Amino acid sequence: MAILKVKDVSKRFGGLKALTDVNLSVEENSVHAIIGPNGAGKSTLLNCLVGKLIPDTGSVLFDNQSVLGREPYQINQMGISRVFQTPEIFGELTVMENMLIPIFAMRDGAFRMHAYETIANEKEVVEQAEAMLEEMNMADKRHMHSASLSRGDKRRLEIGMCLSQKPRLLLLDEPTAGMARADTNNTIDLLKQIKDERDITIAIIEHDMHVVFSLAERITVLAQGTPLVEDTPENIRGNPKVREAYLGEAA
Amino acid sequence: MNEKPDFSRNANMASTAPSFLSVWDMHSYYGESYIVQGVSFNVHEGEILALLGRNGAGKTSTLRSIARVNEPEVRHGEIWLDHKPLHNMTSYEAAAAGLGLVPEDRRIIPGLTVEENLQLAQIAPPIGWSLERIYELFPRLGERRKQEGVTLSGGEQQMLSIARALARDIKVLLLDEPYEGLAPVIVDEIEKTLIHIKQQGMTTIIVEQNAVRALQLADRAIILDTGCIVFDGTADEVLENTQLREEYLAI
Amino acid sequence: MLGLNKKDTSLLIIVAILTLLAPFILNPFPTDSAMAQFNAGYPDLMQRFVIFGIFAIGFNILFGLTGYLSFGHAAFLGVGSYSAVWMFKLLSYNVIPAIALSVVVAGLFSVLIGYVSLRRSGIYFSILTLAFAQMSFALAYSVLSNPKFNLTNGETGLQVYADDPQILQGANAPDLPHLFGLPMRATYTMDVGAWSFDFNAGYYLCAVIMMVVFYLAIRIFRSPFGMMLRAVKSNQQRMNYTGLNSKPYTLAAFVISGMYAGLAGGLMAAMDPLAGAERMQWTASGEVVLMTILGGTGTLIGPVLGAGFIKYFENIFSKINDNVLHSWFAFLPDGLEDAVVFIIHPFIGKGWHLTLGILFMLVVIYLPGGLVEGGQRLLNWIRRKSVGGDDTREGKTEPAE
Amino acid sequence: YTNEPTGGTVTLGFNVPQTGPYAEEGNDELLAQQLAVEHLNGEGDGGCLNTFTSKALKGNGILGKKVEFVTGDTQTKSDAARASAKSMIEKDGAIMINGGSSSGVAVAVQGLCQEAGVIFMAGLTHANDTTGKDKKANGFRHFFNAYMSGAALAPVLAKEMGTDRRAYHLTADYNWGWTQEESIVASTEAMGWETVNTVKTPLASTDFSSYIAPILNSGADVLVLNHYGGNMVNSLTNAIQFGLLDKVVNGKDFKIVVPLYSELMAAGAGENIKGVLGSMNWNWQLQDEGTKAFVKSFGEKYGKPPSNSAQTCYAQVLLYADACERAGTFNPCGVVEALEGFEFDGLGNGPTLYRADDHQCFKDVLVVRGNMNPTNAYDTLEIVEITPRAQVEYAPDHPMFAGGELGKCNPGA
Amino acid sequence: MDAILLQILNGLDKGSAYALIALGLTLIFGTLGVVNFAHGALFMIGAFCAVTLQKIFNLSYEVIDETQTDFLGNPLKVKTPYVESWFGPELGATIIDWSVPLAILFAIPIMLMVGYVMERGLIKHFYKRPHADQILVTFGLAIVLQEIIKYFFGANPIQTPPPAALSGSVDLGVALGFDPNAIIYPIWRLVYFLFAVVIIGGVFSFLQFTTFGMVVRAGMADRETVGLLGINIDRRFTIMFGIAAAVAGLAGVMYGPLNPPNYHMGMDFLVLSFVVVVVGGMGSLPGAVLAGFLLGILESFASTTWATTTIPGINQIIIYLVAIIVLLTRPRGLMGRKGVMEE
Ligand SMILES: Nc1ncnc2c1ncn2[C@@H]1O[C@H](COP(=O)(O)OP(=O)(O)OP(=O)(O)O)[C@@H](O)[C@H]1O
Ligand SMILES: Nc1ncnc2c1ncn2[C@@H]1O[C@H](COP(=O)(O)OP(=O)(O)OP(=O)(O)O)[C@@H](O)[C@H]1O
Ligand SMILES: [Mg+2]
Ligand SMILES: [Mg+2]
Repeated sequence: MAILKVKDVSKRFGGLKALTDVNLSVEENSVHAIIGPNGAGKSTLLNCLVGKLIPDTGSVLFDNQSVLGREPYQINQMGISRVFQTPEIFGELTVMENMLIPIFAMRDGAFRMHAYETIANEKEVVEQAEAMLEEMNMADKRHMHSASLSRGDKRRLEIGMCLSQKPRLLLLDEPTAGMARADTNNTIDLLKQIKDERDITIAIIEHDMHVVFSLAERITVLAQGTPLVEDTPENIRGNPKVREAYLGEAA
Repeated sequence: MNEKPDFSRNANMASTAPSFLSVWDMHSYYGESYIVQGVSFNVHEGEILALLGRNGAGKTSTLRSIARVNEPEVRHGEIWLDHKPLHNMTSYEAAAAGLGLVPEDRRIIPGLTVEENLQLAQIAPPIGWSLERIYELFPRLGERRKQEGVTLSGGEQQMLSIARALARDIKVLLLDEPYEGLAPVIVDEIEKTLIHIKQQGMTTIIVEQNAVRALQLADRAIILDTGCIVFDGTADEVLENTQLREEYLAI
Repeated sequence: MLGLNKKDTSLLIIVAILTLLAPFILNPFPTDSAMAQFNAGYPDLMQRFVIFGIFAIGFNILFGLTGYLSFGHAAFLGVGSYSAVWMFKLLSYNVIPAIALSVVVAGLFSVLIGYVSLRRSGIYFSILTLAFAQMSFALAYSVLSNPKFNLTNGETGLQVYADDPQILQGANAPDLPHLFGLPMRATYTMDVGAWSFDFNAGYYLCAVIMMVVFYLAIRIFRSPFGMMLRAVKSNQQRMNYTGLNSKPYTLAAFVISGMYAGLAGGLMAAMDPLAGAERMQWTASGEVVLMTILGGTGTLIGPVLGAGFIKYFENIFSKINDNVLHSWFAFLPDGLEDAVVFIIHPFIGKGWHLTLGILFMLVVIYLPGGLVEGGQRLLNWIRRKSVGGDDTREGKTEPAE
Repeated sequence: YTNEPTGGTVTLGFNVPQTGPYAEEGNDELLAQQLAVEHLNGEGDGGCLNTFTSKALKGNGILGKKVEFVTGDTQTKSDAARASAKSMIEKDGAIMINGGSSSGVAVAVQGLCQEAGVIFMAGLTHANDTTGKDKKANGFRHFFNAYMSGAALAPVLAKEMGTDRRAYHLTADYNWGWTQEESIVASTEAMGWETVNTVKTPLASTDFSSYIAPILNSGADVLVLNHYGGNMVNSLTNAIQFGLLDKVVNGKDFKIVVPLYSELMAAGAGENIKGVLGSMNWNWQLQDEGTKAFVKSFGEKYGKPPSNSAQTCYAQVLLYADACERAGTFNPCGVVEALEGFEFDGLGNGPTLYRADDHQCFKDVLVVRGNMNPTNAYDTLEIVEITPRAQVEYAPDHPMFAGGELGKCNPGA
Repeated sequence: MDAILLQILNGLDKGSAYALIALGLTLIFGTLGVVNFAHGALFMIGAFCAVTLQKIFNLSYEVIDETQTDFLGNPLKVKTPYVESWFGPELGATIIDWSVPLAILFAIPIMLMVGYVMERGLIKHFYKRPHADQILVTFGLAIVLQEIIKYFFGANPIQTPPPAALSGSVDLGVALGFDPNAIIYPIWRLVYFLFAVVIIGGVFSFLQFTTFGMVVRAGMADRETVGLLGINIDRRFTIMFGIAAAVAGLAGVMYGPLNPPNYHMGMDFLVLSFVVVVVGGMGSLPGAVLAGFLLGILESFASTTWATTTIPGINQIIIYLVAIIVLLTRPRGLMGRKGVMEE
């Protein structure tokens, strides 16, 4: 069953048509990759899914409910988490606190006035955060201010934050860019693992074909704001149009 | 540490050719955090040097130290470019002396259009490529010249960042993860450009997580680990040495 | 203790000891000595220290945690004062209902202003709050004090008149603010040798309230809620995409700090039953901003220190006049005495602004973290001296919270 | 009673604006008060001690105790003024508070002194309320008030401008402004003037052009500026800029009236006050003995003539001291009793009465005009008329002063 | 009709003052990103440049005149300004008369220097510090400057009259066909308006027709990157600050004849000028100027009898009311740039 259905979505920026009549559906518990040249509209599409942008036309259904017109936090509460192309973390907070916040958000909802409680007393939240840090290989950095992390570490932290929310749909915008090869591989493994364990759906944008081909079950190629093809990885790799427009030697 | 083979035999120090850029015993700090811990290397004119290492190894910090920005602060060491002491300079003096940095987070200036971002690079002499030539290499930027720089797609921003460095007549190009977020075909394009400008005598230091690609391009390679050089040799040596690759690059 | 970790507990205990012993600590000089000018241990100033401390603690919950810089918090203080005095006029001189009402009214008022102002962020938010506060000030100063509808009594300030209803005022209750019969003005003076110490009922009421709200502030700082507020400051975008609605968080912080301001205003009126419109002017809002920054934004104790610092200068330095100077330097030969007085003269008395201005600059230039950082540096220095100087690594400045 | 002096000294508290727009005024008050202390302690030339009709003061302090003083900064804000008064009372043991430069502050501090049980002598405060609805038993006002300004000005205005005039009022939008407007409107209308318009201007205004501009079109031929301090300096300057005084309206020369003048404002307004009428509590150019003695004393010490607020504060210190001597105690209730209904002369302005009903002082009021040809920096104003006291008196229950109760004197603890 | 025109005219000169101050402030606050609470003080110092020059011209020697007496009855010292004895009484008097316009020449170098010293000595260290720190340090500086002026010139306002030729008023109404006395307008206010237009035009063209403005804006957004492009941004910031100080100072010099300068005139304008800048939109010069004139005119209208009787007290709150409405309907003020000071 398709958990995410994008129908006829278009988006213009002034004179520029960033998206034209995009149709896409993502199957539940699958990994769906979106690839395409720079400026094809991939990030724009993602922005339409999480409420950062409102498409000019079309509809977006998540679990058969429309996400359009909802605030980003409401969409997140529906079960969509997103990793940004440039890491978005709480720079002035420590790594540990960064990890706690999404877990609180998942447990307590969009707002809760827990002003008289102490973080240390929230044992289970702290434990979950610890576990996630372990999983992301960042436990030793838990007291660092996250702004002073190196770039790859910031990205790993952000992924961890999203994963800790146990979303039903995880949107990843170039999650492994700038990540060391070893960690890229770890991340691939982690994503595979949680997808299986936690019954999660993943939509991923990536230029690193190694990542795309190791993870994706289906791939949509976007070019100039419209889907060019949608197919299995093998077929995409073999598609001459895609090779020429996008893959180049990497294929 | 003991079991690790000693790769840092520093071939180039022994070399007789006069080095163009040389870094000698450089130590840099972020506040009290000691990050670059005594790095020394030489680069010859017209050479491409790959600077590799894990996340948080100190690659960015090394490049930034050479570019003389305020953070990290170089507390000890010397940096010479073409007989000029960079270590006594501020960042704009270093830039005037012929250094160009393409920072990892792209640093497109908000509030300025694409074209203004490029014009900005041509205010202080020496002036390099003309805007026409830049738009020829990156037609996408030409199409978007009136758009605000920060609204570009991730890959387009990366192009702009590289273009901005080329718009100045520099002698040494410092590239911090230039391929990140770029479509494979574009990466091919940029690679060609790098080879092209190398032939015209440009000296380049490239930091890249996609180590294989970087090594194919580079003449020499340095591997950093926790702020120290653990290997300094030719690019081919790294490609051939599986132990080294597994240990530090996981490839 | 009380759900606080060790560090916070000791901070709270230190603050408690300092406030309770303030009459001693602030009066270190014998009453008749030349240095007695520097004594600050008289009821009015001690009350001001804690009341402005409360104001600044509350302000810091908004500004220190969320980074939203309100330039209109004095409006809540003013509203608090007005409500308290109205309570005195209508009900009785008992301070409890007055203080309670001032907190409630300031809270409601801040819901209103906060809801609108928080639709913008950054400097736009600051200017919105400033505009609301300046409007409140203008209304209080003139429009709402016209003879037909006199809510504020304008420039003079709202006060209690003999013909006010005071329906609950008991026949033999004191004719000035009191706590169930204990007048706020009541002061016990203890003379010990050349020293004299004042123990004032009003001060102790304020002090106890301050300790309670200080404790609450610690709880807020350490709570998940406090963390969320810091997250608002750090990255609202990320917050929204993490499923958190930042609006109610900031509004809650705004209202809490508005209620602190209202409480401070109510206490001011309780100590001195007059509510003046100048309390709402932008300079008053600016003052609490300065107090907070001066003490150390985002630190727990900083705002209280900043408040004390500014109030001390306002009340002590402004009162040093040339006569006092001459009496200090009387031991010098005449010519020299005059010269010294001449040099110091511009900085004291009517020149106290100058001294304050210079100190603002010095503190912010040399102690970027405010007075708290100064204290920390001093502590580290002492510690290093005593240990022998090999724990520099430990002395690394941590963010003080 | 509060702060009963036990040693060989008695401390007075001088609470004046030392910062903010009225700092200059406050400074003058402070100088005069210091002078008064000197004279009380028998230093200097004795000033008005020699001319004062009450001879209780001997130049040996008050009741044999040497007079000392402490100073505070009111900042011309009610809150700050009360804070500094409190600190003088609580910390320094001041037994009376003297001085100030605005009605808001005067009322606020007066209320405080009533509660704390010390005597308050008001300084410069011109609003009717100070001895009207906000009067207090512990407080006294030597200064005149808005009602008196109106009563003194009206006949002179009638004489100089005729009784067929149309007045336009610009009024500072706060309590003092309103009472002054009310008083002037009442007294000018009583003599036949018509009030065309009364416009309130925000206290914070620095530029009055938009209020001045419509005046010529309104049919008015007199502009009354119910402004004080910086407001008055600017509104008058603006009015001159617009050339109002050069105009002829309704066949008459356009005139400007500033009901409350002070020397410092006159200096600030410079050339612009030439020929403009107003009223004053006192002026150094008066020729009575008390004035001459004080001006001489002050002028020789400080090199400039005193302002009328300085004179007020000086006189008040002497009056307070004298009352203590006569009462034989510092007890505020004794002082109040000694001052109530006290009649004296020799402190300037001729015979003077401190009325018991409201603690307002009654004496001659001056009508002055901006000097057309000043010969030095200090004779910016010339005295047009010394309005006799009888003409400015009013019944204690006059409607402009109604409400409020004097209450009982409070000796404090 | 004439009443409306009159209030527009009145608004224009009030607006010129707001616009000029806001213009200077926007260069520092909107462009350099420094919350400069000392900007009002710069305006005030400008005005006191005129006062100082006037005092210098009036420096006199004293001759004792036995025929006249001073207030204590001593012989009067008659003062004659040196300028009059050097240049002859007529030219000397003219020089004194024209001291305000002449003060422009006097103020430019002084203000540039004040700006230079202030930026190099203090502000430079605060570009990267939080706004709160900037507020504290510039507020401290403002107090210090203010107190210094007060120490030397006193708290009382000091008249700086315009030259006789430019004082008085003209009847614009007659020229436009209205009744006499319908639209009277002081000459100096016209001068002030024209002066403001010239200064605004000058600053605009400097920033618009050169890359200077762009570089400074870029430098504010990201100093480091601009430095990496070989640009000495510090120097440009200093120049920018100097210009801003000069603009503020000149606004002050010319303002003196409208309302006599006093030491706290800067603070009186400070809050208002921040409001103007923000309503105009952060980082936008045209925005600041537009908002300055707009608020000036609205304030004039709000002070008409008609307005104050319709809504009592509207003249007290109009500026803030407009600010609130603008900021709520237009997120970034009238013409604000995205991202400038929104965090
Ligand atoms: N706010 C905006 N205003 C104008 N144009 C925009 C805006 N945001 C995006 N664009 C343009 O829309 C196009 C699509 O952008 P988008 O970020 O979706 O590309 P992308 O597929 O994610 O590319 P990349 O792989 O390089 O990140 C780009 O050409 C970009 O310049
Ligand atoms: N501003 C900072 N303050 C303190 N520490 C920092 C700061 N920036 C980076 N660091 C630390 O310096 C170390 C080296 O960082 P650097 O950015 O140079 O690594 P890198 O090799 O470029 O890594 P990456 O591949 O992830 O970009 C890391 O441990 C990082 O946490
Ligand atoms: Mg993208
Ligand atoms: Mg890096």
